[in-house]
Amino acid sequence: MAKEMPKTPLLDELESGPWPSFVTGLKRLAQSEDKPYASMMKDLLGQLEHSYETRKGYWKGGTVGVFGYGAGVIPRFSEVADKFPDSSEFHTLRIQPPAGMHYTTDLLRQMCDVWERHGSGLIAFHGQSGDIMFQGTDTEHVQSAFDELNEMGFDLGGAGAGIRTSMSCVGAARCEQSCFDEQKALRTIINNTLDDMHRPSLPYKMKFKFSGCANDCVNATHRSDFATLGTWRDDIKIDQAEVKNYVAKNGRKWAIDQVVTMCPTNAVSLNDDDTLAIDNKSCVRCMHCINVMTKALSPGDDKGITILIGGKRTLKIGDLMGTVVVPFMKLETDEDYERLLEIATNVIEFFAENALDHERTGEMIERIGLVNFLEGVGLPVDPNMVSHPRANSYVRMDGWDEEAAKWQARKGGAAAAAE
Amino acid sequence: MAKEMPKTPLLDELESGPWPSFVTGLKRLAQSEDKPYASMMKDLLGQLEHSYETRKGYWKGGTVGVFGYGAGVIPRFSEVADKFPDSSEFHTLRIQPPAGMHYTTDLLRQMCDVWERHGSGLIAFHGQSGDIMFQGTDTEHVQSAFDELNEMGFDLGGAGAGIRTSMSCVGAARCEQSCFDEQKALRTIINNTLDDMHRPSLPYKMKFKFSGCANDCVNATHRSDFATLGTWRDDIKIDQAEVKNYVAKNGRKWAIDQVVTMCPTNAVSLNDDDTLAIDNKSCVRCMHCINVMTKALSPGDDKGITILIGGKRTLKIGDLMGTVVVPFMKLETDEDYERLLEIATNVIEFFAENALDHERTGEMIERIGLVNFLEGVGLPVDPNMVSHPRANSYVRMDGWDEEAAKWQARKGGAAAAAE
Amino acid sequence: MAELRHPTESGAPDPFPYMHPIMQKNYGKWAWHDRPRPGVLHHVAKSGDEIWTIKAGTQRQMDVYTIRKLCDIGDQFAEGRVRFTTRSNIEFMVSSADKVDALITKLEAEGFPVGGTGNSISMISHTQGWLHCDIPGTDASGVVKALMDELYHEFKHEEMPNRVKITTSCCQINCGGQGDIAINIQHTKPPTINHDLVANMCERPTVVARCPVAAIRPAIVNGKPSLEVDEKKCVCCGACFPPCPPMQINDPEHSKLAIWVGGKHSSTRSKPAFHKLVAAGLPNNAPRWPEVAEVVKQILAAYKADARPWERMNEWIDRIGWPRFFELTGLPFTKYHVDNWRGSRNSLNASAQVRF
Amino acid sequence: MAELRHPTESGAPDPFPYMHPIMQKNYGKWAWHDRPRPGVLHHVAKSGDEIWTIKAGTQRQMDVYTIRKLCDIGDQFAEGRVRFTTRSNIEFMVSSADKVDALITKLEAEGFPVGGTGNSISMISHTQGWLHCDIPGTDASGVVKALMDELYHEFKHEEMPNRVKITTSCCQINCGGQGDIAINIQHTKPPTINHDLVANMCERPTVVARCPVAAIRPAIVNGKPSLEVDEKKCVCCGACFPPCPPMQINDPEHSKLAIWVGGKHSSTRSKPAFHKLVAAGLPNNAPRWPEVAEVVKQILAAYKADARPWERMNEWIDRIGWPRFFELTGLPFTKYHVDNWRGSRNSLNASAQVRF
Ligand code: SRM
Ligand code: SRM
Ligand code: SRM
Ligand code: SRM
Ligand code: SF4
Ligand code: SF4
Ligand code: SF4
Ligand code: SF4
Ligand code: SF4
Ligand code: SF4
Ligand code: SF4
Ligand code: SF4
Repeated sequence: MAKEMPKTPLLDELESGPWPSFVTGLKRLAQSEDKPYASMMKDLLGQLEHSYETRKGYWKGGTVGVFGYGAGVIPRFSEVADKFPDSSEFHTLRIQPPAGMHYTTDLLRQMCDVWERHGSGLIAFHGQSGDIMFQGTDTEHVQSAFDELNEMGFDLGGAGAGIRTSMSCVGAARCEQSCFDEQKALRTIINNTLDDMHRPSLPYKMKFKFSGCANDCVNATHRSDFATLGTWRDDIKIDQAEVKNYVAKNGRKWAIDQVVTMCPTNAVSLNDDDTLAIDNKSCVRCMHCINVMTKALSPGDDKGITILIGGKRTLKIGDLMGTVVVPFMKLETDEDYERLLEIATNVIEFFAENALDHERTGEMIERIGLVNFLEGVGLPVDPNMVSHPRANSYVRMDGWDEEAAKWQARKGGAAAAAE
Repeated sequence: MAKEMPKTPLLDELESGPWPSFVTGLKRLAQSEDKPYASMMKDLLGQLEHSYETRKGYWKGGTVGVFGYGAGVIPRFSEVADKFPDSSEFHTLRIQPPAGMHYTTDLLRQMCDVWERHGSGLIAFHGQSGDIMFQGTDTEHVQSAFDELNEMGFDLGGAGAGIRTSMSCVGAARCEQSCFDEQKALRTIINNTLDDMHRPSLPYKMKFKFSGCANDCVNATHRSDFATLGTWRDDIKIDQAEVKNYVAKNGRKWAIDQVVTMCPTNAVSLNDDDTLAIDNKSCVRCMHCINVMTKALSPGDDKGITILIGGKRTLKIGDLMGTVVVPFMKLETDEDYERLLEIATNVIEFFAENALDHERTGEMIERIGLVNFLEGVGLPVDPNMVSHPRANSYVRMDGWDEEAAKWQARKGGAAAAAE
Repeated sequence: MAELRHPTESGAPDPFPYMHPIMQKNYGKWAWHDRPRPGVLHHVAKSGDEIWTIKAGTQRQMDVYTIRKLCDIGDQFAEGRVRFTTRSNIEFMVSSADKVDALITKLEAEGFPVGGTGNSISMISHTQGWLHCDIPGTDASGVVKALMDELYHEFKHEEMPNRVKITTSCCQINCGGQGDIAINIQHTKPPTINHDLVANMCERPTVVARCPVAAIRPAIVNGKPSLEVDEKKCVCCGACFPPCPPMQINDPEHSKLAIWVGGKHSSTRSKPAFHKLVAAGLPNNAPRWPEVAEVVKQILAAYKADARPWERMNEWIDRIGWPRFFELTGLPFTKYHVDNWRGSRNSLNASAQVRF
Repeated sequence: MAELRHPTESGAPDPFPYMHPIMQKNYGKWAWHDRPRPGVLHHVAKSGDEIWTIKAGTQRQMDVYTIRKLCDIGDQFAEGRVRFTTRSNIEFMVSSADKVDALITKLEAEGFPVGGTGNSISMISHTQGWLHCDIPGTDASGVVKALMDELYHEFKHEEMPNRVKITTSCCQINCGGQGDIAINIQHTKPPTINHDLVANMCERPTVVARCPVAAIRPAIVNGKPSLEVDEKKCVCCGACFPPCPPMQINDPEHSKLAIWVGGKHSSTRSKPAFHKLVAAGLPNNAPRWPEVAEVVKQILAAYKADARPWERMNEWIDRIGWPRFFELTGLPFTKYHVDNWRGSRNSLNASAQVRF
């Protein structure tokens, strides 16, 4: 006869209230007596209730993987298997989603079927790094689950000291603010560096994220080592007729309070005829005015990307935002994409060779200095990389003239190039 | 017969041009054949020309002082005395001016007479720390010059590892922005800590500066260890009739561009009837709007001071601005001034006991942390001391409840106090 | 056992096969969008094509039954294509306006709140907690469920000054990242070391190297090689725990919750910002963490009442100032708020600009 | 020799005996002020009393003849009371408007430029240099005289967007302090050590301790205790020179001049700011430093043409951005502009906000 449901008085309190309850979901799985995972989920509920009682976690790591891969599975062994034997193993497969996280209901159903056959029936869309997380199975089924998913065209994501699963915003698929082909950029870099994801041997984890504009809908600036964000070089496009409609509809005060005074660089002003004037030289492409007047304003035509390096969470020197290393580059032709991949691989190599153990790119740059990094990966300095030049004189500058000449040469070149 | 004038072809080039020429002045002194300093100034010109030729300085320090004092004289001995024997010694007396730098022509003439009898006839009004610098005399006349000046009611200023000569802005004497009695505050602190100026034995120099408002006309924030700046707690005073006059005279655009949008916290807005509305809760007492509309706006009535600690120049960790340690205190009654002196002496003592050799207050605070400093001198923490709370979790907070209670108690107290 | 299958290292899949046809057709050619109502986006392409997106909340960790239910809804009321957002909300795309209402009614009927768009409070980005992680001080999904129950109205309405992004994390590592409001574990006592296990379980040099304040020293404890912690230095961050589980940092009593505000990722208007400590010492009170919910609601109420349109949490506070923030929220300001970590100089008020 | 006199340690003198009577009477009771013309301030007291202040430039280091001349002018054309300002300008105070013009005419006739008020370029705050200091890399008074000759018009007129505060310093210690424009010595080669003198002249531990980058090691050089410098580490700051003159840092060739912009002390509008490096490698070209004057004028021209009223140098640049600053001034941007000193992280552009 079927194993008993554990008593979960504390978890039960999480079934009340309007928000969808994961506890109810876990119980449904635990009560699917006809399914292989029912008893595993009963014990999982038991262990979770035990955690709620004692306010402690009871999982420990280990080594579990699939053939040919050094990462992508998060192994979990229970420290209280004696009490909850059927969930003594509860490993997670990290699977990379279609870039932009698009699904057909059909695909989702197939994934459910796979995970009912080989796992717990518990799936998370998505982890904070963007993986589909198939949560809960034993060592044996890790391989069989993967095989089926892999047959469907899906691959393991990242874990450990390697390249991680990446994210790109919905972007070009459904957003007028998109300044480049996010999913293509993601797949260009990630799918050409899979060896560093599947057989991790970098000093520490490395993340790539892709947002189509400065709104940064995938948190690339802070949450990735290599952030690619969309921007543009020419002027913001203005449909003055639509501007007038906005002002007519919402009033001048609205326009002043919500657009003009909100511009970080005072670059927007409202003309007396209710049209907008934008000082594009001062504009920092922050997106605000465009966000407010979606119908009247839009990014320019000369679109491209800005690359930031070094974003990460807090270990061990405190949080870091990425900082600009490529203020602008076009991303249209095949050559452009090759160049992007080249920059990415240069950064990965430099990171592999120069970072200390368990040091992220941001910490490495903090330690060696931005200029050494730039020279290492072959990128030229630019004032867009700093919020201000140095405020201290502690620097040896006997190479001043040579460096000044480089700048003049580049400017001359740029002037020439810009036909 | 009189010593010859040195050839000074390079210095001569500094006699052309419209700005008053110090070279012409030096020559006048060198040519005052009837004066004791003529030959000294001839050689001084010679040495200076020599510096211009070789682009090197030729003075070295030493120890020269006046009876009873350990500082206040900057001794200078020439390294090229063989070439220029008569200016082999060229010491400077630092003399404290009347607070606010007020003079009668009569006083200035007396000072000139003294310095013709005992020195070079060269006087600087003033040094960057605010001293009158009597520049150029020999060891013997340092004492006699001091004696005469001291008889006139003047005293040596600071040098070395002690309290330095102080500065206060013109303030209350001629400025409507003044929020406290700058010269009284200066004299209260400086004249009660003279021992630390005249017989310096602190870890390093220590400077006090006093500005009557946030315009900071004596650069207190950056250029003093202990900066006292005027501010107010109540609302900015507005004469709306005068506001209207300004707007009538200069136009609304002027008011918006030069006042409203220039407020750092968006606290000013222009009403439709051409009067101003100020959100005093958001106002940071920056003075801008008041500076622009001197006739219409002025600081509130509930005036007082803000104290900042730690401003200094660049050695050896980089420039530091002072940071707020007392957001507001009244400075009216004798008790208020006693309290100010008490805070100053507490800071001096803490500095004396806790700073490393050649370490300024700002460097000390950087090393030990602001909170340890505050606790050491007995000042309570306040959110006005930070531009933002900590952004990292690297802190042990097991005393949270006690600290929270302190705050609540103080707030309760404050609420009670504010009748 | 059969011979091992060779994997196809296919990486990130091409999204086009799964993408809604209208989105495929107009890829990169969108003109503008608006929000007809909370939970609904309306995007118009340069071609004139239109698409409506209906967004609903999920529990993120979903059982197959829930997923299949969403699929049924997607097939009956939408067009068989969905997305999951950065914040684990589900999006249904439809090609005509008149499909919107029925879809919303169905979703709500099945218990999926429709909202999370524009200036609402969206789903809380969160982590693993007791359900799966090996180092959690608290749970993740439970905290989020409890909080979202409280914030339900704000998810379904767009009444905030701007988007509100909330995150929670079950240890100080903080996988949830920065947020307008972030709720994170904050340990208040140094780890207690299980000396018997260190020798076999931990690479001591690695652990020593992980400590941000160099508080860990190798030591011999009752004969065995182990570690010792300088409790004066230790900032109780827990960074030594992942590489060395015997350094027990989690404690039912002393692992508290702290609340941070003003984190921001976008470069919109203000530059990206890190969240700042505002409250700590809150009890890890499973299963519903009422004390945490209380503080979060206090902060949201002040922000909702006082901020101007488009001001994110950090921008609102920059304008009114921290003294006023603590006044409006009634939260205490303590010495712990004053940073003493490296570079803390930059967080001090180096000016005469003060607020009263 | 006579017995030594005992000093009266009187400290800072009471200013009232020297203060203009109208200022004494209305002390702390002023109502408002305006500027009738450049160089003239008009302050009105609450009592209705008025005072006019006429401000003129001096060479700061003055000979007694110059001082007496100013006194004569003060007696004949003013009321015998003067002030010297923070920037070594002299102020004459008069009690009626009709004394103003004659006083101005006389001052100009005697070669004292009237101006330095409001949004003009005031006197350059400067230091000692070759005239008196023991460690200068260049002169002070000479640099200032040469520059003020060039900026004469701007001193006498109020044509700048806001006050312009310029400073110069004759070594990297920089006694001149922060400025909208700061002109400082910047050494470009490590000190050359005169080993024979170190032993007798320098306390070696003190010198070693002064180095900000720990580049100095005690060493035995040809038998004598001396010091050696790690030239890889040395940032050529010259901090070791004051405590140890044998560490010759000053060099006619390699001690260059650097130019910094955007320093600000006031808390007015923007918070106080440090000046930032913009140009370096300029020759120490006595007696008139033309290359320095050139760059200073380039910067001032761009600021004058492009900044909005009341924008100080730093505020103007914050608005237009550094890329545009380098474009408008035509100055090169190099790797040296990118900070690598402690805390330099805070100077990097940690956002997607870029300018083109
Ligand atoms: C699963 C996930 C949370 C979630 O439920 O969504 C997660 C879970 C863990 N993270 Fe994370 N992190 C997850 C996204 C993040 C993010 C967010 C992001 O990627 O955008 C961050 C912040 C960004 C960053 O990379 O800094 C993040 C910062 C960390 C860190 C701190 C890294 C640092 O440099 O400060 C660690 C600790 C470490 O790496 O040593 C960490 C470590 C971990 C470990 C492996 C704990 C450990 O060391 O054993 C957790 C495994 C839990 C488990 O049992 O699965 N996790 N972690 C996320 C990954 C799911 C996925 O693959 O999609
Ligand atoms: C004379 C004066 C420049 C002038 O011509 O005006 C001056 C001259 C010297 N300063 Fe200064 N400083 C002078 C105001 C300043 C200021 C400005 C101020 O006080 O507002 C500063 C910046 C603020 C500060 O205190 O940081 C200043 C920061 C320094 C420093 C760097 C201190 C630091 O912590 O970074 C030094 C070096 C030292 O103290 O070791 C220094 C050292 C010196 C020495 C003593 C050089 C030395 O170590 O031998 C110079 C003596 C020159 C001489 O022959 O008289 N001087 N010095 C100023 C004092 C005149 C007076 O008493 O009124
Ligand atoms: C669907 C999603 C992207 C995706 O690929 O999944 C998305 C989609 C859009 N975002 Fe976003 N953002 C999404 C996550 C984010 C994030 C990241 C996050 O939530 O963790 C951010 C950065 C948050 C931060 O700064 O910490 C983000 C910052 C923005 C902003 C800038 C907000 C600001 O003022 O700072 C805009 C602009 C706006 O609000 O008009 C924006 C605007 C938009 C627009 C209006 C873009 C467009 O024209 O379509 C989209 C509709 C949003 C809506 O539902 O109202 N989106 N957006 C993400 C939905 C998350 C959710 O379900 O709540
Ligand atoms: C006389 C003097 C004070 C003294 O005790 O000697 C003084 C006097 C006044 N200052 Fe000042 N400031 C004086 C040095 C300063 C300094 C320090 C310095 O020059 O080294 C500063 C800080 C500079 C900085 O930020 O680096 C200073 C920053 C201000 C400001 C703020 C400017 C700003 O917008 O940042 C104001 C407000 C204004 O301009 O209306 C101000 C305003 C004034 C007013 C209008 C105050 C008043 O109502 O009387 C005075 C008339 C100034 C004029 O001549 O136009 N004063 N003022 C100083 C004259 C120096 C000179 O001869 O040029
Ligand atoms: S980041 Fe920009 S392009 Fe991408 S979804 Fe957000 S707003 Fe659209
Ligand atoms: S995009 Fe941002 S910076 Fe540019 S004009 Fe609009 S609001 Fe201003
Ligand atoms: S600091 Fe303020 S009070 Fe003092 S002189 Fe300047 S403006 Fe007047
Ligand atoms: S004083 Fe400054 S902060 Fe206050 S209202 Fe005026 S401009 Fe704004
Ligand atoms: S925040 Fe900490 S406990 Fe939670 S999932 Fe991430 S690593 Fe695990
Ligand atoms: S808890 Fe953090 S600070 Fe304490 S010993 Fe462990 S790593 Fe070091
Ligand atoms: S700046 Fe340097 S050289 Fe010039 S006076 Fe100051 S200490 Fe001497
Ligand atoms: S010049 Fe500066 S960096 Fe070089 S040795 Fe001397 S003190 Fe050190």
